[in-house]
Amino acid sequence: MYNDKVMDHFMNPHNVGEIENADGVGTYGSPVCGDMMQISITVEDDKITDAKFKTFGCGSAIASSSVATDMIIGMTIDEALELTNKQIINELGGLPAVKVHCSVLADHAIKSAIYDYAQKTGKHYKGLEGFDPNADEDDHHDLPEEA
Amino acid sequence: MYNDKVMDHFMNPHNVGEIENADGVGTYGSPVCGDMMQISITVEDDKITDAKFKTFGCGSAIASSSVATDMIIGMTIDEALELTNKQIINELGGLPAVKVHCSVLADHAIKSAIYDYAQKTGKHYKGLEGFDPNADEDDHHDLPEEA
Amino acid sequence: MRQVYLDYSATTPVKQEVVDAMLPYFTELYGNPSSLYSIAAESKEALAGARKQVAELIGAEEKEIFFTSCGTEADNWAVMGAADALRKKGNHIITTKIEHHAMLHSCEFLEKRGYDVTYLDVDSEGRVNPADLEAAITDKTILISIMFVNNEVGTVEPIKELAAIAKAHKILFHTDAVQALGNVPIDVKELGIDLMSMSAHKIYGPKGIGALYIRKGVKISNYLHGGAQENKKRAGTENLAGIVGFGKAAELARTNLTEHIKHTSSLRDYLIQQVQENIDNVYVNGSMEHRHPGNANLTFEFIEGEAMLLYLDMNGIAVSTGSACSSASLTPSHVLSALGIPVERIHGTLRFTVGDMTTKEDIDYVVSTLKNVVNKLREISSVSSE
Amino acid sequence: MRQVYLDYSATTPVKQEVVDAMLPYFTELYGNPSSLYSIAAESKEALAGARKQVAELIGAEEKEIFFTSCGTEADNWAVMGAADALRKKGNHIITTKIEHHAMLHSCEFLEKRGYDVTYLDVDSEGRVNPADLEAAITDKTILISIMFVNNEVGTVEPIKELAAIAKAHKILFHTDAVQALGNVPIDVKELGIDLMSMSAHKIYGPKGIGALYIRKGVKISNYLHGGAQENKKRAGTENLAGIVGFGKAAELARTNLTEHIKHTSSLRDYLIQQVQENIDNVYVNGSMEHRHPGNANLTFEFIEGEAMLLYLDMNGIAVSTGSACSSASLTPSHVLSALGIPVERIHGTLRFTVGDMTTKEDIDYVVSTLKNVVNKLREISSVSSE
Ligand SMILES: Cc1ncc(COP(=O)(O)O)c(C=O)c1O
Ligand SMILES: Cc1ncc(COP(=O)(O)O)c(C=O)c1O
Ligand code: FES
Ligand code: FES
Repeated sequence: MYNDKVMDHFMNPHNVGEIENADGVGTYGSPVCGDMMQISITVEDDKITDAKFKTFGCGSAIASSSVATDMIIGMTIDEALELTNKQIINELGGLPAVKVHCSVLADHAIKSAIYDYAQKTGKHYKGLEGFDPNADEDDHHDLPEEA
Repeated sequence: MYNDKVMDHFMNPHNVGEIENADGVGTYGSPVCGDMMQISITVEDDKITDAKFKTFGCGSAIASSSVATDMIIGMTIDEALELTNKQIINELGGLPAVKVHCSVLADHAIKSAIYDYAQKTGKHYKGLEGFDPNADEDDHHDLPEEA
Repeated sequence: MRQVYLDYSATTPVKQEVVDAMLPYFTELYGNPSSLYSIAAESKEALAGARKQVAELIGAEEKEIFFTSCGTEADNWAVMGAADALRKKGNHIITTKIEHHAMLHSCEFLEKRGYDVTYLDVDSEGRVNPADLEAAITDKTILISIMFVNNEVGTVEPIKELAAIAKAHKILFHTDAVQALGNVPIDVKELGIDLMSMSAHKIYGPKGIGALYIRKGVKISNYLHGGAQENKKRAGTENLAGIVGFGKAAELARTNLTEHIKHTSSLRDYLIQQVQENIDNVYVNGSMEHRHPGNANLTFEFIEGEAMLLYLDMNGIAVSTGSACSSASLTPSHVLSALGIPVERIHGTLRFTVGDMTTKEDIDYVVSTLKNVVNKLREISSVSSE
Repeated sequence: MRQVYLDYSATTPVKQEVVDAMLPYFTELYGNPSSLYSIAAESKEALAGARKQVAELIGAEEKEIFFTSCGTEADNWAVMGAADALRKKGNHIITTKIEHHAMLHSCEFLEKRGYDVTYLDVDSEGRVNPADLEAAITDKTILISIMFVNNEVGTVEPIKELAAIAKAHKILFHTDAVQALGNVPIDVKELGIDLMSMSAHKIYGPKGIGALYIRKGVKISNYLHGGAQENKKRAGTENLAGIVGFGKAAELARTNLTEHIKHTSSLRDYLIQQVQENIDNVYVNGSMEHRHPGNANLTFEFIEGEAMLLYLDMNGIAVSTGSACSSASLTPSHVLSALGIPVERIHGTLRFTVGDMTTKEDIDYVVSTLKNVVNKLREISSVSSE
C-alpha cells in the first residue's frame, strides 16, 4: 500500500529521538485517536539546525515524521512554518488517500515546536498567527472518507 | 434424472403403434399442454389381448405408455380399469416428483380406450362409472409443484 | 461414442488458460485482498488486473466494474438497488416479457412490495419495438431494463436506440448482457448503458462469478452489505480465483471476438442449413439478422423436446429445451410464448448453441443423429402432419 | 526469508486435496447442474455430495443446506429474508455490538427502512449475557442474530442458551458461524439453531462460496431471485467447483476436527506464553475459556498496530490488526470498543491466528521477530510507560 520511499522512511526513520535541551518541543495528536507525534528542534539564528521526532502512529505517520524532520533541518523558521502537508506528501512520493491526514500531524507538530520556541524566546512569527497548539486534536481525522 | 428401467422403456418402448381395426381407441391430453397419448386395444372375452400406444410427450410419458400397455395385455377389462398411475410408477421403479403426472396420462388413456370399447359394444363396467373421457385435459398438470 | 456439447448458452467449459491463471490463487497467493501484508497485496493486484481485463472487453473504466457472484446477482442488484435508491422519485420499472428469470422474478418480488412493472411485448422475432418503450414511460419510471441478447432464441435487442430513449427521459438504463458478452461487440459508452450484468461462465470462465457495470456517476443502493470490498459497493471476501478466471476469460474473449463470431456463426448457419435439408417440418425461431452467433433455436413439429433431448443425450449430444417438459418447471417457455409461437410447437423446440470447441464434424454427427431421433419420435408420436 | 502466515481467521490457503477435488469441474465436468443431459447429471451429483459433506459437519440434513456466494451473503439473506418474511409480525431485530459488518451493515440498512435493532452489549471478555437477551425481547421481535465465534477476539458465545431463549419466545435464531465452522464442534439440532451462516474460505476451502443452514420448516424470503437453483431458494448458476471445494473442505474439517483443535490451540497457547515471557506490557483480549482455538488477540502498549503489522510483514510474517490505522476504515475496532478496551490500547492490538500449517518453529520465529519490532517501535514512540 505504501511506495518504496515511504517504506524506507518507515523502516529506517531518520531523526528518531528527543533533543536534550531542545529550543522548542511540540506534540500533536493523542494516543486515543491513534496518533501522537512529538518534535523537538534546535534553533540557531532563526534557522533550524536539528530536529528529532517520536511518533506513536501508523507507518504513514512515522514516515511523515521522518521526512518532515529531514526537510526542516536547515530551513529558517519562516520557511518551516510554510511547510505544508502537501509538500511532505510530495517529498514522500505520495500517500494512500486514507493516509493523507497522517502527514497533517507532522506539519502540526512542527508548528507546535516552533510555537514553543517562540513562547520561550518571546519571538513573533507571521506563520504562527492564528495557530493554536491546543486546537481540537481530532481535526486530522475529519477528512472525508475515500469515495 | 430417470432410472434405468424408465430409460429402457423410453429408448426401446414396447407396443408402439396403432392396432388396425382396434376394439377400442382412447386418447388423452393434447399437444397444447405438451402431452397427448393414444391407446388402442383388442379385446377377446373381456380380456385385453393386445394394446398399442402413440405418445406425444416427454420421456416419462413415453415410458409410462410403454410399461402400461405391457401391464394391461393379458388383464381383464375390470383389472385394467383398476390400474392406477401409482402401479405404473412402481412398475417403472419410480419417477421424479415433477414427472408423476405423466403416468396419469397413461392410466387415463387406457380408461378412454375401454370407454370407447364399452360404447361400441354397449357393455357396462363398474370401473367406468363417473369417468368422462372429455374431462378437463389439463388436470394432470394441476399437481402441486415440487417443494 | 462421440461427445458433442451444443449448449454453450447454458454454460461453457473453462478454457485451460483460464484455469492455469486461477490455480496460483488457491494454494499460494491466497491472501485476503483486504489485508495489508505482502501476500494480500498480490491478491489486490490480481483483482485490479482482472477488473481491467473485464473493463476492456466492454469499453468501461476499471472503477466501473463491480464483481458479483453471478449474472443473477448482478441483475438483482441492478433492479433492487435502483428500486431502493430511487423510491422517492417513482415506483415504475419497465422491462420485457422475454427477460431471464433473474430479472422477471426480481420484478415480481418488487410488484408485491408496491412497485409497478411494465413488461414490454416483443415482435415475432423477439425484438422490442422502441416506440413501445417510449409509450410505456411515465413520470414515475425509475428504471428501464432490457436484455442485450435473449438466452433462448438469441435475439439481439436494439440496445443503442433503447438506451437513447431512456437517456432522453433521464431514466436509468440497465441491460442484462450475460448472453451478449463475448458474443457481440459491446461498448458501454457508445451504447449509452448505465448498468450492465455479466457472467463469467458463459465466456469460458468459471461458474459463480459475475459483474455489474455501473457507469460513473450512477447511484444505486448496495445489495450485499458488510465489508468494504469492491470500493464499498459489494461486500464479501472476493472470489479471488474466480475473479482472476473471469479476467482471463474476458481478455481471451476480447482478443478472439472476431474469430469467435466467425467460427460460431458459420457452424451455426451450417447446422441450420443441414437440419432444414434433412428434416421436414422444422422452424427456426427468432431473428436471423439480429442473432447471437452461436444460437440455433429450432422447432421440430409433432414431437416433444425433452424426449428429443434425452435421445440425443443417449447419443452423446448435449442440447437444451425451453419446453414444458424440460425442467423442474413445466410451464412452456415464456420467451417462445412472447414470440407468439403456438404452444404445441413450443413443446417441440430445442436450443442448440455452438461454441469455440465445436467442429464441422460435430455438426455432421448431430444432424445425422437428430434425423434418426426425430424420425423415431415421430413414429411414436400421437400427433402427425396427416 | 521465512514466511509465516498467522492470519487464518482472515482467510486460509486452499488445501491441495480440495483443489484436486475441484479441478475436474472446470474443464471436464462443466455441465450446468440445471440441465438434463448426462454431463449435467454429474454436476448435480457433485452438488448433492458437497451438500452432504457440509450437512454432516454441522449435524444438519442435506436439504437444509443452501449454498451462497460467501458468508456475507448468508448473513444478508438471513437477516433480510427474515425481516421481509416476518414484517407483518414485527419489525424488531436483536443482535450484538460485536457482529461482523455483514450483519451490522445489514441491520443499519434495515434501520433506515423502518426496522428497530437492539445491539446487545458484551462483557469484558466479549460474551453476551443471556439475561440481556431475555430483557431485550419485545412482542415485535422477529429475529435474534448472535455470532457463534467473534472474528477479532475469538470469543465463543453461549449459543445453546441464547437459542433456547429465542425458542421459548418463538423467535427465529440466527448465528453467524463463519469463524466457528471447523473450529468448534457444531450440532445445529442440539444447539437449537434456525439459521446459520458459513463460509468455505475460513476452513481451507475456496473464497467466494458460503452456505446458509435453514432449519426444515423455517420460512424466510429469498434474497437472490431468478432460476430454480438451490431448491428454488437461491437463484444463480451454481459455483460448481467452489461448492465441490467447500464440500471437500467440510469433510476434511469434520474428520480433522479434534486434531485441528489440539494442534492450533497448543500452538496458540505457546505463542501467548512466549510473548508474555519475552515482551512487557502485553494484554490478551477476550476469553481464555471460551475461545477460538487458533486466536490470540494481543495488545502491545505504547505502539500502533499498523506499524507493527508492516514491520512484521517486512519479516515475512502476516498478521492482522483491528486498529484504527489497519484498514480503509480508520475508526477503532467496534469489537474491542465493545469489550471496554481503552482506545489507546485498541490502537496497539494485533490478531494472530494459527492454523493447520503452522509449526512451533513458526511461532519461535514470530516471537523473536515481534520482540525486536516492539522494541524498535517503542523507541520511536512518543508514548511510554514512564
Ligand atoms: C464472523 C464473520 N462473519 C462473516 C464473514 C464474511 O464471510 P465472507 O468473507 O465469506 O463474506 C466473516 C469473514 O470475513 C467473518 O469472520
Ligand atoms: C440472459 C441471462 N441472464 C442472467 C443469467 C444468469 O446468470 P448466472 O447463471 O451467472 O446467474 C443467465 C444465465 O443463466 C442468462 O442467460
Ligand atoms: S408428459 Fe407432461 S411433463 Fe411429462
Ligand atoms: S496516523 Fe492516523 S491513520 Fe496514520
